[in-house]
Amino acid sequence: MKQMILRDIHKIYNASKPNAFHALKAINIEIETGEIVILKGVSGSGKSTLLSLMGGLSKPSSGDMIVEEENIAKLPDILSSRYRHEKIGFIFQSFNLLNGLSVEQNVQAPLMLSHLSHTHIDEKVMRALDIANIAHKKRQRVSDLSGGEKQRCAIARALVMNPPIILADEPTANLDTHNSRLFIEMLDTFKALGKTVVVATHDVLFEEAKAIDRYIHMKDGEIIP
Amino acid sequence: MFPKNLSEYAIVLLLKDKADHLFSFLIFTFIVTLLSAVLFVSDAIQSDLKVATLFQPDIVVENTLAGRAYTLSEEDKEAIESLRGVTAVEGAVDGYYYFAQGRVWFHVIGDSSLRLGAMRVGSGVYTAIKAWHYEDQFNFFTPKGKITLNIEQIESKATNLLCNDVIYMHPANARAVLDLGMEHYSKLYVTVPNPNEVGELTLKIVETLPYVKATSKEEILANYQHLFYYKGGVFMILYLVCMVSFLILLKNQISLVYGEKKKEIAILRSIGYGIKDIIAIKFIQNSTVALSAFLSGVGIAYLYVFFFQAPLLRSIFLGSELEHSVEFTPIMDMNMLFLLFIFSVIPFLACVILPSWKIAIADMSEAVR
Amino acid sequence: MSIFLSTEIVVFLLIEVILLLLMSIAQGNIILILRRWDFESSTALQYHLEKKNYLVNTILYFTVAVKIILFLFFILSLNSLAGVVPGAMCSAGVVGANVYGNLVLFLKLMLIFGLGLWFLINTLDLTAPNFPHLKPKYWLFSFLFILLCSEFALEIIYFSNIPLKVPVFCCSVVFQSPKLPFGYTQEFLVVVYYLLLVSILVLNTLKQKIATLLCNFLFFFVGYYAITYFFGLYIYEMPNHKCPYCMLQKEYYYIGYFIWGFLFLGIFFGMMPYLIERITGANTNALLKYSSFFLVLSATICTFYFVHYYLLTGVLL
Amino acid sequence: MKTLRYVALFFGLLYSVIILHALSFESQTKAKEIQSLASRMKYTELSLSFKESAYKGFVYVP
Repeated sequence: MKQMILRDIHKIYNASKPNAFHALKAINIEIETGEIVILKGVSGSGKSTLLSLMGGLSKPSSGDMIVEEENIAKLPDILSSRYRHEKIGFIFQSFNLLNGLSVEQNVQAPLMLSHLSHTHIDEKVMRALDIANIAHKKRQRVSDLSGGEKQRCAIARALVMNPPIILADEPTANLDTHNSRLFIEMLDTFKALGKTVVVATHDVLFEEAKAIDRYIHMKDGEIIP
Repeated sequence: MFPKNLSEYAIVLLLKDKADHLFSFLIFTFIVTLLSAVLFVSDAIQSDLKVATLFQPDIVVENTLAGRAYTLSEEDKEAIESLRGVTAVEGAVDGYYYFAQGRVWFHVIGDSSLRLGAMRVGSGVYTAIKAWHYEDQFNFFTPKGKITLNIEQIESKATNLLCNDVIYMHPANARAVLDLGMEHYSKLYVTVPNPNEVGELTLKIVETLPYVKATSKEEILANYQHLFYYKGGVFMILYLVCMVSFLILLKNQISLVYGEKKKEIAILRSIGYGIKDIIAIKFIQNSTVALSAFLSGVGIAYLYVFFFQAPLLRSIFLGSELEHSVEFTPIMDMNMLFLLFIFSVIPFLACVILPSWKIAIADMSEAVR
Repeated sequence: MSIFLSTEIVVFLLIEVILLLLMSIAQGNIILILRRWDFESSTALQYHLEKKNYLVNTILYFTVAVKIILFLFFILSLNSLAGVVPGAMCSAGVVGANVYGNLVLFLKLMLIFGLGLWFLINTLDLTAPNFPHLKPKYWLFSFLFILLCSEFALEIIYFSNIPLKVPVFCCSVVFQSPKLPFGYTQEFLVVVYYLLLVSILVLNTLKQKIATLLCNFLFFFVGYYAITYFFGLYIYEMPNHKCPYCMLQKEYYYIGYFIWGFLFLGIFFGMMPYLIERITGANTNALLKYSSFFLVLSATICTFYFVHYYLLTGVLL
Repeated sequence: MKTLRYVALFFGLLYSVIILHALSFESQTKAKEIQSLASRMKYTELSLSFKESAYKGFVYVP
């Protein structure tokens, strides 16, 4: 069953102005449910732009993106935020955590939009923390954590809503090799959980990961076969 | 109406960046405290005055030739009594005695309900003379020699507002102390049964005795009301303070849109918070700040005025040299508080709408990268 | 001192100015949205309009809520103005100080109804994600916006023409019995009042929206005259004290707020279902329940005073 | 809702202290005393810090 279909996607930054930049040209991708895909390519090849389109963070200039039979290319904010909230778990290069808050409060953030009772929320948060094995640092403020721990907190936050799709943008760029390997092992847990994962990276460590099903190479906004 | 979890998280976020909101919270609380403290004090005094002026004579006649106080003679009294519409004229003896050792003036008032040789003293007077070891007697030094009167009773603290610096004694003693002749009066209290004629009679009295100043009851009450009519003036002046501080709040809120806050909002948007949710969070945060600022402002003002007797503010209202322990009766004028609420919380929230919206729709894809 | 110096009026007008400013910002965006709104299109302009739509929504939610609070505050300040305006014992004198008074009050009431209608349509509009009723909603607001501006202008004229030196007539003069329109006698008025009330209740249960709209509109006037000229006497327990405002004061335990409040709420919920259905086609029969509830509540309070007085004294005023 | 409850509790406490203080203040006795004084004195003036201006002009010329 197709998790996500991208048909003829174009992205042009500041389209009408003279410094128009054609970031993505005619992208066509189909991703199966539970597939783990790596977007390889040098920085500036449009990997991050494609990922932000997939995550509903920004909108394509043209083309369609079908996720679970719904075209998310042209959604108003209400629907695109709901899509991000329920369908997408994003892991950023710079972790993007709320520094002033504790790990638990950060991971709770997505659940606060729902009307669940406290016990439900705590239960879900604990489950996500356990999967990302950062539960022992639950009370600690995020700013006092190490790089690896911050990454695991970001992973927990991405998992807390149990979304079908996980997107990771250069997840290992700020990590040392030990934590990078840990992240790669995390891909196995994602596979076990049946998540569809798309990782944009140019880190060689990903070569030897077993869990990866497909590599997509990108260059100057195009997919090279 | 607001989802429970979202408002809880809004408060968590509010407490996280306390620094920004603290600034607007303190300004807001200060304004509300200042405004309500002034209102409480002026209301408290007004309510005491309302009771004190129940038995105010209809017309008070004083002899003020060339702006200086002179006595009124028996003829003046008879002249006024002869006027139609006047039922009774009562002469009163009062004046000021300079207590040289204490270097302070006492207000001596004749009170026929006292027996000769006895006097009643205001608590302010008592503390002043106690400093010079006058326990139950007090000597008045007059040109004609020393007069000693024994203190029969000290007026209760409750009536301090009216008699803190006053000594009541039998009119005869008062005349001796103030060196007044038997048929001289310092004030004449004229009672006029028909209130409509009071205005006419004051004019008639002034015509018959040109050197005299006659003030009707209405004027006296109006003077008191005007003396403490701080509501109008206060609001006009302090509204400017409000406007200035709200502009500061506005700048403070707008500065939120840039820098660190923008990134945080972008992070929240990236994990699924819609524009509507961000606006809701901002609204909850600001209304909690505004409401708690208003409530604590009024609370602090109440404690300041009725618990600690408004230490600084009282001197603006009562202007005291002598230790002036007037106790303010606690009065909460609900209309004024409702007016104050509308007047401060609503402009504050109105000022916050635009910045909140601006921060909510800021483009997130760059900020999140 | 001129009327503008009294604190209530100063504060009231300044808040009105703030609201008007906010609403004109919203109106500016509404005009833009009305002209270029096309939900299906995916141009950058459409996304920009959506973002502006949130601003308009926030502002209008805020202003509608504050407008209702301000209406209450307007009544309160009219009461307190009675002390300043010579000859006025209650807000009837203040309102009757010049011809604009009643006009302002009537316009304010109509606006509260209009904004209430807008508020209901807006909540309906927000439930569906693609803003189905956006265009009618904003056309309605644009119409209300013109009324709001005229209301503000009227208020300024009204307040500046309040005579502070010349004593004004208050309720005993303004509301004499011969003033009853169309030659109503009191008994006839009461009969019409109860008949109309019962018919509205019946229509509400039968969900006849258009009929209950008309009855409620009629009930608005009948209710006003019945309360002022008949039930009011039993609240004040005086045969000639016919005043709709005096019952708002402290000595009658602010009962006026409840009587008038429930009456207006009942009529509001009675008139809204038909209008909402015509504008948005949504079914809002639930509101009719509230209408009957509030009308019955207001009627019970009035009848309680009437019965209580009659049982006590056995005399009909 | 934990923090909101603490804030609500704080204000509840603050205002109950205020209401208690307001009720405990025997304003009735104070009003009665002022009234008794006023009934004896009739013309009552505020003893506002001895009103310096009044003294300077207050000289009894025999």
